Amino acid sequence: MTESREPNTEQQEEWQPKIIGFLCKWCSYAGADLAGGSRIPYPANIRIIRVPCSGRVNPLFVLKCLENGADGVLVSGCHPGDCHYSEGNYYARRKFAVFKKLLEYLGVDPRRFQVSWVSAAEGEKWAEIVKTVVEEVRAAGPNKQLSAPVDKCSGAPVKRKHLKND
Amino acid sequence: MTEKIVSKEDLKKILEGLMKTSELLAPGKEGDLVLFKPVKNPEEVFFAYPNSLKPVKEFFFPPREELFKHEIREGKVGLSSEHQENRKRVIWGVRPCDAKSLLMFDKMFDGEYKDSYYLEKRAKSVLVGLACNEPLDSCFCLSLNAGPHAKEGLDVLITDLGDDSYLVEGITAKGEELFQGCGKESGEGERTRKKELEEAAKKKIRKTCQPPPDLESFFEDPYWEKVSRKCISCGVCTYLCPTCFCFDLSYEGRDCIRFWDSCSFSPFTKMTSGENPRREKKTRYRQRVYHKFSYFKKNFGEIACVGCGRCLRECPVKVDIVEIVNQCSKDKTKD
Amino acid sequence: MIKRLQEKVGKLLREKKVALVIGYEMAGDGISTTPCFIEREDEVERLVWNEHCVYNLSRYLIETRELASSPSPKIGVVAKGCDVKSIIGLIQENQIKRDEVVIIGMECEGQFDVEGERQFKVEGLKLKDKDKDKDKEGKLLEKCKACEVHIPKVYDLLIKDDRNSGAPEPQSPEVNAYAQVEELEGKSQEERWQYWKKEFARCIKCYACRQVCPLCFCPQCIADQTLPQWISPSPSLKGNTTWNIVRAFHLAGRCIDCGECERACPMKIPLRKINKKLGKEIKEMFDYEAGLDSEAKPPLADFKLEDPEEFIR
Amino acid sequence: MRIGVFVCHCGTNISGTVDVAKVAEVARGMPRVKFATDYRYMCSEPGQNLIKDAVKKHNLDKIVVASCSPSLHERTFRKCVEGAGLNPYQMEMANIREQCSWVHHDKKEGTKKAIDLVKMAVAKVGKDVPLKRMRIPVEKKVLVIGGGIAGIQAAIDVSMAGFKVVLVEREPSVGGRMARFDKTFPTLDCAACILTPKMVTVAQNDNITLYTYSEVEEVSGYVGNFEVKIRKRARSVDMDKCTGCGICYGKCPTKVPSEFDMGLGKRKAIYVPFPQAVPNIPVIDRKNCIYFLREKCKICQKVCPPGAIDYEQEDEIIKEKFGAIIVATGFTLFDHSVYGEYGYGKFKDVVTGLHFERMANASGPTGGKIVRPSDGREAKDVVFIQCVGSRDEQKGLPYCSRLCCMYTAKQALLLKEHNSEAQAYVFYIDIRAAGKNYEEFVRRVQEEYGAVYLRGRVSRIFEKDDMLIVRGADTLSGAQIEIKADLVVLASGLIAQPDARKMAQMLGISYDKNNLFTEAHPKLAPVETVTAGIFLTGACQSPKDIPDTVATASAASVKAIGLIAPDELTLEPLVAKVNPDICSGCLACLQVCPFSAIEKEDVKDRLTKEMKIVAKVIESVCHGCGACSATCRVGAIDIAGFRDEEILAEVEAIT
Amino acid sequence: MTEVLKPGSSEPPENIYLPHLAAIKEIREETQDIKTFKLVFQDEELRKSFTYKPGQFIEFSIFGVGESPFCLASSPTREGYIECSIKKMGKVTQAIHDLEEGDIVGIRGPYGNGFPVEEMKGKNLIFVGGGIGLAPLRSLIWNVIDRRDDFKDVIIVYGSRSIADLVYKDELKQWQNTPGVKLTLTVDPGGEAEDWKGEIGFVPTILEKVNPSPGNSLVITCGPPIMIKFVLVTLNKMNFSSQQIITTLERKMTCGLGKCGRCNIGSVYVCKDGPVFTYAQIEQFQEEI
Ligand SMILES: Cc1cc2nc3c(=O)[nH]c(=O)nc-3n(C[C@H](O)[C@H](O)[C@H](O)COP(=O)(O)OP(=O)(O)OC[C@H]3O[C@@H](n4cnc5c(N)ncnc54)[C@H](O)[C@@H]3O)c2cc1C
Ligand SMILES: Cc1cc2nc3c(=O)[nH]c(=O)nc-3n(C[C@H](O)[C@H](O)[C@H](O)COP(=O)(O)OP(=O)(O)OC[C@H]3O[C@@H](n4cnc5c(N)ncnc54)[C@H](O)[C@@H]3O)c2cc1C
Ligand code: SF4
Ligand code: SF4
Ligand code: SF4
Ligand code: SF4
Ligand code: SF4
Ligand code: SF4
Repeated sequence: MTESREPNTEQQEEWQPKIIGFLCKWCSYAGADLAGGSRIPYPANIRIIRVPCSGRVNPLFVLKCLENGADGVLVSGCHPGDCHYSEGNYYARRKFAVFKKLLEYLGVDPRRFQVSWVSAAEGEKWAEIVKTVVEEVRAAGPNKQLSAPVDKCSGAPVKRKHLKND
Repeated sequence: MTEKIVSKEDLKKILEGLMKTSELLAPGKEGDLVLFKPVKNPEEVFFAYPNSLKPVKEFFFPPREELFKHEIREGKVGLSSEHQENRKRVIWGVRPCDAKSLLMFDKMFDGEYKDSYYLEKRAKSVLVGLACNEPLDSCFCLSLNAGPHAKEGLDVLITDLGDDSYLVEGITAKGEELFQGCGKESGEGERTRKKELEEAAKKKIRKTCQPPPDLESFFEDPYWEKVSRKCISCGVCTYLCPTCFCFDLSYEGRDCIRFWDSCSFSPFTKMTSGENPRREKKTRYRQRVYHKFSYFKKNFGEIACVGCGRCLRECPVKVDIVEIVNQCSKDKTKD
Repeated sequence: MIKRLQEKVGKLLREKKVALVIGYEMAGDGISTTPCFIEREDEVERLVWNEHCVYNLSRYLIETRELASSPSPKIGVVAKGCDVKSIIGLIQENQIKRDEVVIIGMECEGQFDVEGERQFKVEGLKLKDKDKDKDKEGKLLEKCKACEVHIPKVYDLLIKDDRNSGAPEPQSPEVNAYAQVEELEGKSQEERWQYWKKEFARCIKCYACRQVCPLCFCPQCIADQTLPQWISPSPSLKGNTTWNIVRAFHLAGRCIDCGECERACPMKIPLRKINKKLGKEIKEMFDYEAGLDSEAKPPLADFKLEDPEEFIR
Repeated sequence: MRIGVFVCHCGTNISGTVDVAKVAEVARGMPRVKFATDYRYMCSEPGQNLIKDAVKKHNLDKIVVASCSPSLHERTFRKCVEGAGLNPYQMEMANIREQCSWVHHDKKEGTKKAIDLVKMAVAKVGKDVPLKRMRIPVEKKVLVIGGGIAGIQAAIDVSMAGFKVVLVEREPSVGGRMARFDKTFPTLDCAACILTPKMVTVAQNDNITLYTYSEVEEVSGYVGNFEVKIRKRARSVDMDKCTGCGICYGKCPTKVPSEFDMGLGKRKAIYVPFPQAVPNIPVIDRKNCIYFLREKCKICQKVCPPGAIDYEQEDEIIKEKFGAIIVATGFTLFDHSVYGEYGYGKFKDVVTGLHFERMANASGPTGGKIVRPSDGREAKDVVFIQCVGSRDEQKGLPYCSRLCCMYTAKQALLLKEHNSEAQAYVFYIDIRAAGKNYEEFVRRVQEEYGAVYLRGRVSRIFEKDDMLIVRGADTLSGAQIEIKADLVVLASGLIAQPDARKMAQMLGISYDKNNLFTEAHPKLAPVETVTAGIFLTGACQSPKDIPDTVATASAASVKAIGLIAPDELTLEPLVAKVNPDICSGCLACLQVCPFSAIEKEDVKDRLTKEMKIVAKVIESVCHGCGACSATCRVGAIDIAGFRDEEILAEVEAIT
Repeated sequence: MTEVLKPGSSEPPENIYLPHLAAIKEIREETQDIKTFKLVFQDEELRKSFTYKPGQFIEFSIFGVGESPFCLASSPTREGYIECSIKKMGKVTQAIHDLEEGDIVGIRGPYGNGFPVEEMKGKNLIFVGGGIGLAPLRSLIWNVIDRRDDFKDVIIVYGSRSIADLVYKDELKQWQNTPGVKLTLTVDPGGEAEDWKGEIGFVPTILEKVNPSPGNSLVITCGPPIMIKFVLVTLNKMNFSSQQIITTLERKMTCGLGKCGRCNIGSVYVCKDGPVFTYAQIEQFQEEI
């Protein structure tokens, strides 16, 4: 059963960018852990999804995030040559290069989809990247593009309501 | 009912008036396409089009329609069913074939289970017809109990007499209401002119659709395999068909949505087990033909085709349903 | 040309080299053609060839492949230079085997837009009148203007154009295959978004673009899946955009620019403009072009150490 | 479904910035969460007991632990829920410490984020399906391919641990390159003295089966269960009967150049490559044997006391199963005939380092004399040229062969030792003597043995009278130099074996653009390959000297032993799986899989009953990286533990 | 034109797509992938007024996930609740299996024609079921047992792949102990266990062994298509006429109202005109079933 969102108190508050990060568990996730271990602060706007490898990230995941209303998506993996699976990030790099071009061409704000290489030792870099990405997405504003409310293709807007049971 | 002559100027005024009191939908150009759109400026209304790309069914049976919403809060469920605003809607420039198709929709959406969404939209709409003086090669309405000047299903019919004057024929009270107090009485000359135009238009329609009376007996014929071969199951014919009404339901977030679906698609009948009674293309194409020319007739007494020709025109691989049903009868006479 | 085509096909059938030939025949309107399936020698007269043979018939190869895999008979397919590219794509992705098809290559000088007929549908003019003063440039299909394969790169039989003694003119350098793409690239991000938003809003989710595409051969398209539901099945701006992005991305590096998707789209969404963009990027970034080599690794299933990564932080 | 959520305070590590009680409270309202609580230390024994008790009491079937990073405690909590009778893979962690409380200071923000992270974990666990660890039996036997020092050392190490080894060597004897050397740098041990005992061990150890004159023909199967076909070429000598007396090759009338001696000496048509060969049993070289050429002679058969000669012998195919494979196929030398400046390989007195090694060897063709191959005269002035082929992107190799500096120095030293009047000149570009006592060694050669080191390239070598004129530049002094030399020794670079690529394809391991085999990870998995169960050692991976070779041999053996020691391999179930109903057979997944874990399969479609191609994952080979899944357009291949549905559930939970 | 609503008229007709809310009262695990759900309508009125016939079905809605048709497995003679037995197959059914007691779901219906219970009165009834196919039969069986006097002898042949796959295990015992009811259970070869007292073999084989007589009898069968196919062969051998055989058909369904267009077999819409058909009717269909 899908739970409806909690009463939307967020709306009164200042808008905060919502960013989803896909991090490979060997490098970037460990890098983010290291940032934690070293207590390097960064903005709280990012929610991390742990994946085995940046090569696991299907570009459609990014699309689904944006469609569902995320303001930005960040995919991060090991530096080239360091992939735990030796090649995963190379495939990822190609896919994302193409995907990013596609989104840009369609007029999607390029700041909404970002990719980084962060190693397990780069806690500091991770924090920096989050800071930059959050700032850029903040500058881009709320994602009204791919997550635009459903436009009706025809038919007039709805007015009358009747509630059944509550 | 009444007949009137109105000038182009008058029409524009009427349109302007309607825009204020009701929702006005009329054909307009979008690039190379003619589509019905809400009218923002009477100048945009397009008169000289053979027919719109999408039939007017979309205003009664939209490609996507929200049926109800749900909300779950603390384990409790609330449902809200929302209906269209009760504003009058005038659909301007409906071709007679499309108007007729709505009568078939009525049969489908009324009956034992009444579809309130459809019926409500139907009740508040007025259909202003535009007679066809220049039917297309692909039109074949004449052979299906309709015609370029047919009135069935319309509330009012306008015929372009050519010299910036239009003959307006009221059909229902709803329709007449729109033209109250404008134009002048029509004269004999104008009536003859209209008759001539109608005859001329009818002559231009050379395509006829003659399904064999015993279509059922061909059901197992290898013919279907043969004729369906080039069909790519794209569903364009069904989506653009004014009498096709298949749909699917799905939840999208908190909304329950109804949207167009098509018997041409293989997943249409595919069960979760993977079993699919219409997995083969042949069976799907046959379903489309039989539904129109046999099953609907059996269930509702009429062929579910109005001869608008959209499927012939828009099929990306030029599958010609008319040829296919006609051919079927010829084959029969051969053996 | 038609005669020779019919003869050759007749011979193939007679000698039982093929069980079936997919070709073109005249459509009911007397102007356009339509795909046809020839199984007997006496049917070859139906075959035609003219400048209205737009369809990419290789799409049917996937459906007929079971026929081909029976011991000897193969499938013959009439194919233009561009169509051959998708045949190569199908071989590359294991959908058909090279020795299962007999490619009847056609020398093709370009196809004309029967859809100029569209104009006629809109304006109500008679196609036949219009046809008389057919203006070549005006209605030559966009994709044909920049065609580089007037003679197919791969074939088993080649039917040459009698009118043309020498080789057809090579692509004129002024024709920029990517002109439309570049025009759009030149616009601002917001303009591009507004442009596509308007186009995608029209989509009715009929999936004709997919059905017609020779390379959309998946047994169950991702759009038809429910677990998970990747693409909402109903037409809405949001879902339409997702669908169009997914389709384009799935064809990235695979699309051979036959333009069938755009032609089939009843809502005339300029899909080629997206496909071409990705084709262009993949050529620039990875030096790969689809439909040239059936042995090549598809570009998104491949990588080079020096692939571009400026976009990565 | 009944989900339990356990929020950890981690002392104040988490609770300092996250209102843990609130997180638990909100979690209680999340869909399908039937129980939620917070506790000071979840990973502690009482904490784990708390989870176990709650599972029983509240009949929970899925667990979310909101605490530290899964990198730290995923194992702990998996074990814990397993102990509670649940499937360990129906536990998810929300990382609210490293990625939340430690990096955010604002309690409100931290709490909000923690709630989201828990939401994601709850959503994911909701989609989790029970998984079972895979168990596959292991064949407790190791195959070593290549019998150089690398292979020999590896075989011995594995056998010492009590496991069976099969060593396959293509030549008639084991020993590889090292068997050709006289002395080895930097310690100048006599190569034979340190190698021969090892070769003998290989032949005599009960745990080692030696197949010489043999090659591996086919490898199939996967980690723990490789199936290997070995071709034992016909020696034409019955190994059981032969006593190694050597009468046969004494009497054989045919002489041909000896490969072992780099053509510097001769051998017979029936021969052992060198006196210390192991096994010390001759082979008949059928290409040159008179009997095989003309069906006459049979002298060897006549003279052989035990009657071991068997002209009818045929190749034997041996099929065996192995748990692991160690690849030790070594190297070969760069062919310098591409260089015009060195005479395109035409001058007889321009030789390679290996020739020099044979000459320097007391049991070699020249009896330890350094001579000119052209006329047999003892060489006095010898020019050594380093970096032949190496570090030359245009015509040669992009890499440094690493040991030429050292063996050149060694040879310059040996030259002097063999002939105190001799003078060595060494042309070099850089001296790379990185290694224990290496720099000292090179210095010693220069200072004590008077080798003249000239920094610069040789521009031309030509013959004048019967001498070689070596023309080059000394870039340090800027002077043009010409040296009259008796002999020129080229330090040719080390390259992969000519058949390395074929070998790699057979094994399903990767190779780089120089055809050297690639390790799974240059730092963390230097002797592993991407194919589980196959390991690398020695010069087949990259140029290595003997110390490095032996070190990697032992490393590879430990890895192999570790793999086959248990009776069963337990593999994480987080692997890919194909849904054959919707797989299109495009095999894009196969092309991206870094581990070759995907194979093509012909199946009958469940519904259409037609034959079609689909992808199939070899579960025991799959590492679960997910590259395949992200490549598959139809979504036909998914990764257990990180399924599309699970990931999308996480996305949906917070958007 | 249907003048149902004039602009401005008061209430629209009832929204036929809007489900009634019902709470899950009880969940019973039948097999590894089949659960039976007991549902009670939220609306008191409806609880009383909801009537149905065995063989009819409902559309079961999981809000936000989807809707699927399931036949009513409970008997209309037991009032106040309804029951469905649901096999885990895909998206919706998986979501249903994840439900807990107390959760609220949506129910539309009842739809379809149902079994011709009136015609069955005074007849011998032979039930042949396989797997989850027992669900619609169960509704009728309880109906018959609750009105034992209206019907004559009852024979039930039920089989599944293995013992673990038998549904309604407790009720099977109750049926067995009912006078006039003869129950034969069977499992596919290989699906038995040591202490299995029932038959071993495929349903059609066991049906042949039970050998009911066609006189004044009706056969009601439901199960996987392959089983039905062979049951028909067997019945034919035993001289049952096609009028005597009743079965329920399965088709993909969305609306249950005869409108969405997918469940038709020729001009017959399984959701409205079925799902119960006599074999005589089925023989008339041109399309394969
Ligand atoms: C001129 C020269 C001098 C050197 N001097 C020194 C020195 O003084 N000190 C030092 O530390 N290092 C020295 N080295 C380096 C030393 O040779 C290597 O470190 C060492 O030989 C590497 O051993 P290996 O077992 O990896 O390879 P190899 O010695 O090449 O052995 C590989 C073995 O595998 C066999 N083989 C190949 N392919 C197959 C196959 N397909 N099937 C079966 N068997 C196969 C080969 O026949 C060979 O026996 C010198 C190298 C050169 C070129
Ligand atoms: C009249 C009738 C009665 C049924 N009774 C039962 C029953 O008592 N117990 C039981 O376990 N199953 C029953 N089924 C089958 C059950 O409806 C399907 O197994 C179920 O719809 C699968 O849905 P899903 O969401 O899990 O699969 P998905 O593949 O995710 O289905 C998605 C959608 O497809 C539709 N759909 C898919 N398969 C079918 C199908 N076979 N029939 C109808 N619609 C389908 C549904 O509308 C669903 O919303 C019955 C089917 C019919 C037609
Ligand atoms: S439009 Fe043409 S190809 Fe598409 S489904 Fe209809 S008949 Fe088939
Ligand atoms: S995407 Fe369009 S242009 Fe490209 S191959 Fe498919 S149909 Fe042709
Ligand atoms: S859109 Fe993608 S998933 Fe769908 S058919 Fe095309 S390639 Fe396959
Ligand atoms: S063919 Fe056009 S309208 Fe149909 S789904 Fe594709 S883009 Fe949309
Ligand atoms: S990529 Fe997907 S569709 Fe293609 S072979 Fe692999 S699993 Fe099948
Ligand atoms: S998950 Fe990785 S290792 Fe496993 S099959 Fe896929 S690509 Fe290969």
